[in-house]
Amino acid sequence: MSVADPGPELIQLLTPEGERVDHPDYSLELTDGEYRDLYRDLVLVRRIDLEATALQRQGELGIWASLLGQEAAQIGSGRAMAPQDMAFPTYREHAVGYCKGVDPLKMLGLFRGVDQGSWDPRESNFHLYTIVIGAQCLHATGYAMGIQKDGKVGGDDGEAVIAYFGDGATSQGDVNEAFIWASVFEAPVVFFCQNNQYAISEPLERQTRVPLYRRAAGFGFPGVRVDGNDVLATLAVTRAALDRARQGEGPTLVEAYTYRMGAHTTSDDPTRYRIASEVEAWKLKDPIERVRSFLHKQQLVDEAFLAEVEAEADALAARLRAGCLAMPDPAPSAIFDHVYADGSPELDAQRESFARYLSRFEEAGTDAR
Amino acid sequence: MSVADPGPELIQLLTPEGERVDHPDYSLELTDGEYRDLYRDLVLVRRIDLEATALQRQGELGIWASLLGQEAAQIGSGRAMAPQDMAFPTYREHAVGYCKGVDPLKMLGLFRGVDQGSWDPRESNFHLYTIVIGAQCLHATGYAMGIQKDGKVGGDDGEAVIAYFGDGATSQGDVNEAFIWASVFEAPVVFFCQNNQYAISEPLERQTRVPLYRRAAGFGFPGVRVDGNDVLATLAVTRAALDRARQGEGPTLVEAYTYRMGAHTTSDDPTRYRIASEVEAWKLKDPIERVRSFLHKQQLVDEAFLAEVEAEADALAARLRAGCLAMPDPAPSAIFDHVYADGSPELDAQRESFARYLSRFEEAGTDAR
Amino acid sequence: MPAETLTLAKALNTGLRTALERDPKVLVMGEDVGKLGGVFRVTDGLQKDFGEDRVIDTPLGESAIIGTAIGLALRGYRPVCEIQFDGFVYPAYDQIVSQLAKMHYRSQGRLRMPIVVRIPFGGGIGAVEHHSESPEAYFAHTAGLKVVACSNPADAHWMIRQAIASDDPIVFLEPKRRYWEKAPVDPDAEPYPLFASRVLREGTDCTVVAYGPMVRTALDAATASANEGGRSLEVVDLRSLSPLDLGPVFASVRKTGRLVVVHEAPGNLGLGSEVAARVQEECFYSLESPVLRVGGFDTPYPPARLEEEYLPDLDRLLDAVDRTYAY
Amino acid sequence: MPAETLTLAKALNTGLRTALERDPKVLVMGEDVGKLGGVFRVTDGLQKDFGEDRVIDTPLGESAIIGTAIGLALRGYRPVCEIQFDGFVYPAYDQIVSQLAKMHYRSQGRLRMPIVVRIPFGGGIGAVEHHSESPEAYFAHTAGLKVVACSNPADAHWMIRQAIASDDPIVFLEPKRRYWEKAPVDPDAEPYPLFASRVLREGTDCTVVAYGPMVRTALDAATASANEGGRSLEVVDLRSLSPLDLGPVFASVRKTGRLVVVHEAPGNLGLGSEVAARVQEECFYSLESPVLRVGGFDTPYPPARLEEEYLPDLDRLLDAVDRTYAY
Ligand SMILES: Cc1ncc(C[n+]2csc(CCOP(=O)(O)OP(=O)(O)O)c2C)c(N)n1
Ligand SMILES: Cc1ncc(C[n+]2csc(CCOP(=O)(O)OP(=O)(O)O)c2C)c(N)n1
Ligand SMILES: [Mg+2]
Ligand SMILES: [Mg+2]
Repeated sequence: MSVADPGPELIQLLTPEGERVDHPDYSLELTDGEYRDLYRDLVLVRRIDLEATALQRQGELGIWASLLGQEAAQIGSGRAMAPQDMAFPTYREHAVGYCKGVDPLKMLGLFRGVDQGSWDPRESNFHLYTIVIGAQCLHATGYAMGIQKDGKVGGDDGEAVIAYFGDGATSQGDVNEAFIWASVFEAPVVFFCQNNQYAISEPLERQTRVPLYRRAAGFGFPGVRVDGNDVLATLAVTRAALDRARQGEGPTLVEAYTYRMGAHTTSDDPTRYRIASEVEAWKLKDPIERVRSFLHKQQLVDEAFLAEVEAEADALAARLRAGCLAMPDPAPSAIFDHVYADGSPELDAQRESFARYLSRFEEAGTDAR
Repeated sequence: MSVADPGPELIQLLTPEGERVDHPDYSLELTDGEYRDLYRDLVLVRRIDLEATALQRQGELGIWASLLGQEAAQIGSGRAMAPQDMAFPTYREHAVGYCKGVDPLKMLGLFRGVDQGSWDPRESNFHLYTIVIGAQCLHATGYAMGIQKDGKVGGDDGEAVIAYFGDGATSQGDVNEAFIWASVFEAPVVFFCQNNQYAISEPLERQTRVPLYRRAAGFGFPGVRVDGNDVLATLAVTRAALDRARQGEGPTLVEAYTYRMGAHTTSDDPTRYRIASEVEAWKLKDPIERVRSFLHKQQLVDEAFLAEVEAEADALAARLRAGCLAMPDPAPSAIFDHVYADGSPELDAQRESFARYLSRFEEAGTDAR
Repeated sequence: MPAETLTLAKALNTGLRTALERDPKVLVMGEDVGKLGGVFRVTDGLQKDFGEDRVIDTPLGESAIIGTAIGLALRGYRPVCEIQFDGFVYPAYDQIVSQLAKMHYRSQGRLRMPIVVRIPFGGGIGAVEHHSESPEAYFAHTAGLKVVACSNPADAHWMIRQAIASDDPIVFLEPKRRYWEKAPVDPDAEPYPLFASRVLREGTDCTVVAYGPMVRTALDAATASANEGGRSLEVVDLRSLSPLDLGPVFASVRKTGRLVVVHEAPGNLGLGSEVAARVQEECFYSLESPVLRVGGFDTPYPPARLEEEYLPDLDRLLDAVDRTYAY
Repeated sequence: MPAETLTLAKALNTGLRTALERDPKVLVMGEDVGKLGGVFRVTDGLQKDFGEDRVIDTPLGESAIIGTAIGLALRGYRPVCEIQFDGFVYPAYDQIVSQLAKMHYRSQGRLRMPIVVRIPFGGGIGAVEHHSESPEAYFAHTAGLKVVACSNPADAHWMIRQAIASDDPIVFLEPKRRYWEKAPVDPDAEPYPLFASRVLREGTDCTVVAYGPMVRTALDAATASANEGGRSLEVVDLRSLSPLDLGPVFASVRKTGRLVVVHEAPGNLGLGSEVAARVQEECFYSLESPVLRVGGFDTPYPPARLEEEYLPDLDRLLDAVDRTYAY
């Protein structure tokens, strides 16, 4: 069996054809409205992503890391979280940020190059993006240890943490160390691996010979593989894992089996390393299409609803675009802001001397050469 | 079950009482002479260790990392190697070095502070000691990849590698990365973990909640737990793993379940963190005693043989002691030797100016103040 | 509490204890810091009194020690991480320079990192490889970190308390070969500021700048020189390696006209280079001779039997002072 | 082969190709170096021509890239490791400073480490965090490593070949924002020595020392200054950051009496500090003004929209030259 074959252990509640199926360990009862909300979420985050990609093409963003194809993995896990749960993303979890109430516009800032994360993680419980592969898994584990110390596990006010990372990230020492610490301290953290089959150009086979979810057992906690293109299964599996964590039963590894439909980032050219037919095959498993056909079959939606969602997406995209274009560049002096909480006299001196230097150009009425 | 309980999966061929037992997967046929040789090995390396400890107490060594209690794990695995097999030790594998033909005297140099390893790893196939926990596991994996590139797997001239490390080391990112690489590249390497129950003061529970050998499965290769105080089982299990590797079937994790009878190093005070009764319990599992009683029961040895081994040990100890005392301090200029293979003009200048500086004291007939 | 005569190690211990007592958010974590009390016993007794929840024996992984400390800080804790020896901090280097140092900046000041990374540093204890390193320049070159080094028991006690109280990430360097030196520590005294250098001995002929273990050496050199009727040395203890507080050094050099900087770390790109670069810039017309640097040689730390030769000592320091007079 | 006009990236590519062709022990390894040819295409086409056994797409782990390269070197191979971006070298820091740098010393010269660690470094490409770092001082301070930086296509081609041929571990820094600059490369020319600095432009009023991406800036500044009838700048490309080859710099400073050192890395403990420290020591009586340093500020690398302000440019360089005349 190739590691890229999901295998029978794949947990699914909604087939690519939009059929609702049962799973012995995971059930999910949703109201009609909740089904529709999930659909809306999926459509909106895809639109955010497409708009951001377009903005990048037009030079308004320096780069963009697309989530195309991974909407269900992100919305399913994002919606599984309670408000008090904390998420530690990579650089691709725009849909999770959206679930946590972060204005998507703020998520553009980093890619536009005006900041390195401008939302407040303490308000949204959505940590800043972490670009160095794997590092955030340790932060998540430490944060979860803090939850324990605060006595927020095992009771009604239980809190949990999700650490997001990719298939490639599983090869980093930090991720494996996070597994160890989480296990040893029984920390309330869910390790949520979006296996999108690639680490830039490298296929899964470069990282492992066995399915990734199996990694967990050797560290002493459960691992499960869920269909990451199935928003219902992802929701159910992640919710169960978070509940386990918040009840004090320790970590779980969730491998969300999915596919990166686009390039790694807008700087990447995937035609160099993968064939079109593979992408075509995954198109048939589209995370949004299956929800749409389910909703249709169940007659949960009508054309008006779909149009309303489209309109909402249009409005969101327009707001994003306008907001992005209007984003001011930071002032040069911002270079010196927030290096230290308590400041540094040396840096103050550099700030002042740079200001003096710049003001000389202003006085002379010239720009830098 | 506590992680410190070896459990039924423990592979044993010789009980603590000296009974030969069978194991469905591992058999070992030795000649009488081979049994006696193993006994001699065990006695000699224990003597080396005791003498080194004594030398440290007398100020002749700066520090010593004792292998007391781990003789069987090291002799069993060391004797499992073919001459062409390469070993990557930590700082405690004196008995493995002995098996690979390194003069034990040379192994004292590092602890005396006169060098950082003075044997030639290319001659002995015993790499230098690595003090930074876990780092050598990657070196071993890379070396094993080189064996593959040289075409030395799968044929009659197959070569393999052993990476030694401790239970504590399993928590280091490097060790886990080594597992991944070895698995992905099917490198001919055996990961030999001496689980001596402690990382300095920290018991196994600080590193894992499940038996360590199980870590391997999640990385896609087999793991086994062997009685590390049973030289026969260790020999059989390690030999099988090495043969697997050299035949191109990839890595194995061998967990040698054992106990560090002494302090972590001569600088350590284990009474601060473990109770005497635990040590007493392990004394009953002594790796040498069980071989001795087996040999006795089988009438493979007589008093003359035992006396001969004792005499050999005495002679070895005396040679070690004399050699250690005679070990000269390196010349000050050695500070500058071998920083670079191709040299560096800057360093040459420093060497010269330091020599000039020192010669001023000599001329003045004074020592440094 | 009255002033007590304590070893440097014990002064750190009492400083940690005070911090743990006064702020329930303070945690101590690292390898062997609990039951064993650390290989140098700096955390001796703390786990017994504050529990395993606050004084944590961690798995063996430096990257995870710092990485989880970052997570704990995000949750409102103030972790004090022990790295067992200088040479074992490098597995955590990524977490320190890419995460710990940058989090406050990245978050536009929203996320604070009140984390102290304690590192016993330097040589002179006859140890094996990786146990005698002086990695301070690696951290001082990293914007977002602060780096301090204590040199005596009173400073050790106060500086660790101040470092724990600071909201910035601080690499806290402890001169391991001075752990056993004793001096009175008054835990009620008015503390000297953490990020300030300090003139420890006044002199007129040449300024000597040192920090950590070399402060003792510099003071001894000054005494020896004075006793032998030689030159009068002014000794400055840098204390804070980043940010540097060079005002007192400039003032001293303007007076003496000569400067020698001494540290154990290799000279190339060591702190001495930075001090020299700044002093020649600030005191160009006051210098009677170039700033000279005395450091470890640009080699790996040698085997223990060579460390006396490798490490700067009183003689090499005074030799450099002499050389400033040869210009 | 006649001289061809190549981009710096392509010049590296042809250098790597030549090395792979001439020595079967040479390997290329790293993330995405194979099928993709690296994110900057420096290894483009190499896997296709030399096979997966010699041009290796590795798992995603920098520590393992260096750690296994060390093992491969012990087995007789000559690995060329690519670190995808400067900011991602730190997970490998331990393997680099504690193992790679020390193996030859530790083994008393028995074990050689002919390993090249290629790192695209520096800013100016509008990237997100961790993609614009200048970590050279972290390596140059490490005894046992050699560190070089190329600044133009011809050097890139030759220096990578020379680095691969060297038996010492070399951190090879590539100025990523200059990857697309073109110049003629003659693969048959007599190469300039690897560990030597080079005067690229003669001048009489002030010496400017640069390396990597700042060499272009320094040359442009010299041209601008000359065109505007300003001062005549002598430009030295350091090329080797460790060991430093400062002979030509000393000679130049003895002529001009003034020196400005420029680099992108933060100034504090940057290469500029080392050069300043040595020059004030060697050329004390020749200097008409202090050595000035122009570097990145002592802050983390800022968001891309601020990098033009952050990075030293022609104006800041010429401003510093002016300031050397204010003493
Ligand atoms: C430590 C580190 N090394 C290299 C990189 C460059 N890099 C960015 S994304 C990436 C691949 C990540 O793959 P994966 O973990 O599968 O996540 P995905 O991008 O597929 O979501 C690499 C190598 C990095 N960001 N950090
Ligand atoms: C990276 C690193 N961190 C810390 C240390 C200090 N140290 C030396 S031995 C040791 C414990 C190792 O335990 P284990 O791996 O079980 O091996 P053992 O000593 O028991 O044989 C520690 C923490 C080190 N050498 N390297
Ligand atoms: Mg991926
Ligand atoms: Mg152990």
